[in-house]
Amino acid sequence: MSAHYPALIILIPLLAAFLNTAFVWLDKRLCYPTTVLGLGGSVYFCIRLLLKVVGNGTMAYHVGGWAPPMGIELRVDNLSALVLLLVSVIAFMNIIASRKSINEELTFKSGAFYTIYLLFVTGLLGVVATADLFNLYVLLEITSLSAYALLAMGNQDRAPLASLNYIFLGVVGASFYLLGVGYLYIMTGTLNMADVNSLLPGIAGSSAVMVAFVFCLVGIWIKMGLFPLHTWLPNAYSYAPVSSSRVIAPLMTKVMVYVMIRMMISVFGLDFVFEQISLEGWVVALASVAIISGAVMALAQKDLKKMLAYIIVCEIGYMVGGAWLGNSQGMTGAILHIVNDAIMTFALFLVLGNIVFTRKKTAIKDLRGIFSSMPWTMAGFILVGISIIGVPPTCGFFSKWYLLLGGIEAGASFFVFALVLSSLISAVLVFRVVETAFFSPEDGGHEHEKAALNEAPVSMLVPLGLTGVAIIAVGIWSGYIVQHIILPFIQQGIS
Amino acid sequence: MKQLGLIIVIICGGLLLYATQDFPAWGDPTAPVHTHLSPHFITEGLHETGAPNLVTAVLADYRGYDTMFETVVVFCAGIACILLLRTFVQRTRGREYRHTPTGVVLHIQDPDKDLNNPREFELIDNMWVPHDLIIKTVSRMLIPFIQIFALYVVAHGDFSPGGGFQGGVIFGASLILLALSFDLRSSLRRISEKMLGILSALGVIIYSGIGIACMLLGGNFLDYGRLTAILPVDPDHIRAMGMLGVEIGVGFAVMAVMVIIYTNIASQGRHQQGL
Amino acid sequence: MPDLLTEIVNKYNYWLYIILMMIGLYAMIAKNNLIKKLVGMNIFQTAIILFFISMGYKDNATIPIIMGGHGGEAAHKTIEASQYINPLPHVLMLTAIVVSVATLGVALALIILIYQRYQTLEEDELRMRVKQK
Amino acid sequence: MDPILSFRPLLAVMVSMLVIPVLISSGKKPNAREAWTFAAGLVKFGLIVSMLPAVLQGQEYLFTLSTPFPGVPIQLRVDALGMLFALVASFLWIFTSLYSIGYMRGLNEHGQTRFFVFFALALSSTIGVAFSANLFTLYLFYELLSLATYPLVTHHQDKKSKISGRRYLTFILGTSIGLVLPAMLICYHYAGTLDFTATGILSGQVPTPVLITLFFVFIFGFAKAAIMPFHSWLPAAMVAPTPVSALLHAVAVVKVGVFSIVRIVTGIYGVDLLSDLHIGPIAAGIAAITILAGSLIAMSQNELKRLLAFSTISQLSYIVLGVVLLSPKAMTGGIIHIAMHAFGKITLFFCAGAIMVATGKKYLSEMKGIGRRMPITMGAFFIGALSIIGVPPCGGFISKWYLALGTLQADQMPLLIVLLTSSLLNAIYFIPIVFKAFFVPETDALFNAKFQEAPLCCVIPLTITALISIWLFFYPQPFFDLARMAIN
Amino acid sequence: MHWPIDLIILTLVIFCAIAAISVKDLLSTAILFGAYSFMMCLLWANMGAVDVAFTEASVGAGVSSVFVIAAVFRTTRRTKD
Repeated sequence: MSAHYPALIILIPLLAAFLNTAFVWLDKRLCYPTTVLGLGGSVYFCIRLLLKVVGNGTMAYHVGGWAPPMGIELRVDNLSALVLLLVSVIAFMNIIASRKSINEELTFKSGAFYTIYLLFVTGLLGVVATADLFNLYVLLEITSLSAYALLAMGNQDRAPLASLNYIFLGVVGASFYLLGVGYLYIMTGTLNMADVNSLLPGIAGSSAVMVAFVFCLVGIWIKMGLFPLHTWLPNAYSYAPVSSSRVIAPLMTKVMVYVMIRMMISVFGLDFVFEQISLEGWVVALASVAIISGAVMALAQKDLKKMLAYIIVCEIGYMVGGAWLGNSQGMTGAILHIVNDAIMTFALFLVLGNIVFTRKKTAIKDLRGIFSSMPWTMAGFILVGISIIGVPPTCGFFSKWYLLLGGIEAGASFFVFALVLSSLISAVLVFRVVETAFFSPEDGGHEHEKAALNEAPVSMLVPLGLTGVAIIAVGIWSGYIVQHIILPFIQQGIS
Repeated sequence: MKQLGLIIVIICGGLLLYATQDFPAWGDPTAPVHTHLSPHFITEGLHETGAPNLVTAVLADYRGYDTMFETVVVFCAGIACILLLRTFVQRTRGREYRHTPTGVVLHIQDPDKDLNNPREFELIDNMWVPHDLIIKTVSRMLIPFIQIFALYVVAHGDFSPGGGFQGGVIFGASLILLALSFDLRSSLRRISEKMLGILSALGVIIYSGIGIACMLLGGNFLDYGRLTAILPVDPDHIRAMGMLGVEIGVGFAVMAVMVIIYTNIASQGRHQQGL
Repeated sequence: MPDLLTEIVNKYNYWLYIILMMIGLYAMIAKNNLIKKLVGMNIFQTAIILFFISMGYKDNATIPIIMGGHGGEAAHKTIEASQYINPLPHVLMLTAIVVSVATLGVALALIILIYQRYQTLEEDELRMRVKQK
Repeated sequence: MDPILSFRPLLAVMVSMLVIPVLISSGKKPNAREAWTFAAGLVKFGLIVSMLPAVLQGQEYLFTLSTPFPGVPIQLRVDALGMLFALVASFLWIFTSLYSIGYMRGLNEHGQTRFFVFFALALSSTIGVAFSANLFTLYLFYELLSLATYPLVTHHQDKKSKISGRRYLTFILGTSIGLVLPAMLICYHYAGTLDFTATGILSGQVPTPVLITLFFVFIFGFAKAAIMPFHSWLPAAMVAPTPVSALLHAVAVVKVGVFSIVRIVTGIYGVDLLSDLHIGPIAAGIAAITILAGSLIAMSQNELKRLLAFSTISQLSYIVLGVVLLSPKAMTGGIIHIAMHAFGKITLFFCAGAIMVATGKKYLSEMKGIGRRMPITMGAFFIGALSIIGVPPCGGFISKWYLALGTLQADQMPLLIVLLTSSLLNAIYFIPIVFKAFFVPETDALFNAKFQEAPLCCVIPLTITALISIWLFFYPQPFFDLARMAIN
Repeated sequence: MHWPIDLIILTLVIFCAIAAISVKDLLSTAILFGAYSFMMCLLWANMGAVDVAFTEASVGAGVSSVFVIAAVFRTTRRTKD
């Protein structure tokens, strides 16, 4: 049984999606339970899988019984198990949180929405679990295709256009990745990651392999939204319905960062990345620019949604820079930040969802006095805020610590400066919102009588509360994650 | 914008051209592409899978996992089109119907009232185009053959070029031809939207179901070899049988999805009138 | 000079697919009409498919369908790897074609939505009307 | 001897944090709420005192929560220095909560529940800073304190408090993130640990220029110590309700800043390393400038609380001065001054608040002859003033005496002169207030002689604190012992 | 396969591609796009990729052209470039 976990985590939501589609026409009332069951099942198996992998090492699963490199292999090591758990849990909590808003926003299409949602999650899980370069491309396309649909559901004036831009850029990204895979295939003749990794030293120094690496990297960056290639991201995320952007924003970019790290460590190998093509100086500089510009652009926004979108752009810079610092501290920071930033972004969008659900308005100036009307939501917002600023003991601090340490160790002073600066700017961002929300609706004077309490429904507050707890807990016990999950993975990668 | 485009294009092209210098010569049998994996597929494929068409063998067996997700991509596109485009408009009051055999046009006031025999009538609205008899007749004659051919392509996929995907597309194309030559309503009357949706789901369910059946029979996912326990076939052809099964699934899904996409695009999701 | 010639003979279709791909990319970036962009996108993807197919080609080999494999008599005689073209790229590209048509469908759906909203497909006009709203 | 592993430090820190849910739930019933606050305060003080004897015998309590980074646990350790600070803070919290009942009800402020909740949170983090075993834990609670005090500073939620809240955060958060965090990282990068040890952790591993820059980055980075030019948040923070100014901005927050600097000097660098670097005098010079400037600006103030704020600024630098002089006597004096100044200054703030409650006056020019009306308050004010100036029989005298001796021990004559001058200045700006309060002719007194004090809840605490600051002159022994142990 | 055929078809393909993105009428774009796909399918058949050619013939030259034409009918033929 336990040998099948890597397949099961992907198959359960997939089957749920298919049944969902049938139920759309047979009996609509079954859609939501099916979705919840599918995601819950995948959460359960992800937990079991993580425990098993951390316990007794990497798990490989040969689909169709064909040993790699003939067949396709699913391979789950510490990192992938961690990211799998992250993806499934966030997807599950989001579907709990967003039932009400989905029923409100798209009444009769909710079944189709759940199907696409499940396919999106399936794609992400598959991307994380697979060990085959081309299979990764296919699953990436499933993810992107469902993401286009989910994002286009929102504000009918702007969302379709934003989503179409996303399609154009996303296709270019995916095709670049495919091109890179093609170059690798023509040089090595195989598609299995481990196999490629073992064959590459034979053809070291070949220009084709370097171009392959560059194209894979650029393709992933486009999908990720790294700074100069981020143009699709803010509009796509901010005009989408919250219930879909809430899962796409935290997961899509993080999983792409995961793919980048996977390419660097498991496919091309660190010594190839850092010795044969020494781009790290450029990439770290690019990441620093991404951090600063993301933070500054976030500062320029007047709408909460846009602000969050640019915060994401900024955070992407953290992870890319950390992964490219070229020392284990930086890599640890990047991987830890995948977890932390997914949690933080999810919490931010939960807050956003509550505000949209109750107030329907997200311009920052419309948030006056929201503190007294939605105390719990805003408490959550402050918690996430200080985590984004990077104040202990919230989780944001700890990954930032590793990133800064890596930067100091690598002597990348510009990167360190960018990190500190962005923390300061995000402090401004957070407290700008807090000031607007905390001080009285009409300027000046005490507000002696409290505004009417108008809080979001419990089904939206409970996930927020859980995420808040997670922010603290992951922060305080991040030592365990690093010691037992991340460092062993990095050791494998180096050796 | 144009300058930017040119610059990017030139940079990418330059990089790619620069990389081609290390490529093995075109068609060179000693290139790694031909020496690493493919010999095993070519020499062992027939014995291991029992499918002479190596492409189908690799597609449906060695890389069956890919193909499942390829089908899921199509499925996802179909659902996405429904999610994005489908809109339910309440029928306008005061509709005109043309009785096809006689050509009598009758006007109906009550929005909820239905015709007792809708097959002989066609709705005349702003999108209505008078139909050409020749096209109608020819396509009515063609469509059955196209569909037979589609079924052949599906069934014969592991011996000759073709397979579930091509067959499905061709079958869908026949239905699209129906919708083009007649109008959308008449094609939807033959195969309804509900039918299409359930078929698309059924196709992918067949595919993954076969895989899970293999799982339940103790093998890995999509390990067709295990099907011997439930299928009365000799072991060397069992994998071919499994492939046939998944090809049928693919065929269903693709056929349904092609029609879904066409109907939604062609009628802007209103499903009233085709082109 | 002769080695340049052999280089050309060996590589020309790689170069041509690169040109094709660049045409598509240029259309995606520089064209103003959404459907033109979409067609450019498809050209781009097909160019990549062409690249894979041409890397799978092998001199004096035939299509990857085992001759006489139907009746099963081929099962007895051994099969030479050099007789048949490499099937793997074909498989991959089947998937790629499917992906491209799926993307095309979704993109067209979005384009129709956009046209319903703004009555135009030209990007600059779209930008203008978005500003007006 | 090896430390005692126990939950007591954690409890001492968490008590006031654990009571927060209760406070929120009993928000509608003020009496229950304040009863809970008291209970928390007493329990906290009890826990801390219960650890006192063992600490006086030179033992240490230790509690480790988790280890986020190799070599850097989240750890609490109770040693002499922390004990001294924790004693003062938790003891004064009891009186402050009594006082704030009177104050908040007297002015029927809004959002009293929020006030008490964040007050409790601030106390928790103060004690956390006091008991931190390493720089990282200290930073953790330091930041927590900055955030917890923001709602208190901006309690009135009007434009003025908005602006000063902004300034408050800019200085406190800006410095701690922009200066302390990188400095701490560099320390960790070189030393691989951040524990406070008697010998310091940096000796022999860090190039000297880095050491020197780091030291000043730390000194200025802990902006809560209000060393110029990073002082201007403190006067701004005076828009807060008086209990906040009294406990937090005379005792908890500012002393946390100073305390952190003391930790840096004694725990991270170590006395020997600093004396080798010869940067003590420079730091002392900076402190001296702050002392004089603070006193001079204080003289020109008309609003009582702002005056007290500037006096606080200058008094804080006494402590810094004493510690960076590195001579045993001076350090003793500095550390005791934490306690002595606390009692004196809180009395003064209590008085200012009491006047505010009773008469609504906050400008000195409006307080002519107020002594006739509020003799007890002004009497206490007199005592507090004496203690700040450093005149027997008040606690302030002792610490200043030791500081003076310390300057001689470190033979820094000019600094001695600085100390004396500033005491003189203190006298110049405090005595006239008291004088005008009592001895103005009937004609130009603004108050009639009718005895009318602030509510009892306000008067009792300030009387007690005043008496204590006298009592400390005669029995400073426990603080002495703690300070001595803290030094060697 | 014969490389002259290959070369001719390649040039045709490139011609169709350029024409498809440069004509001033979207309907002609769609038709030229179908032609392009068909040329591509010939090319692949010529390279021995029968299955891919089959698929491209049914999908690229067939269904997807129909999709594009349908979309053009539902929107507009007008284009500025």
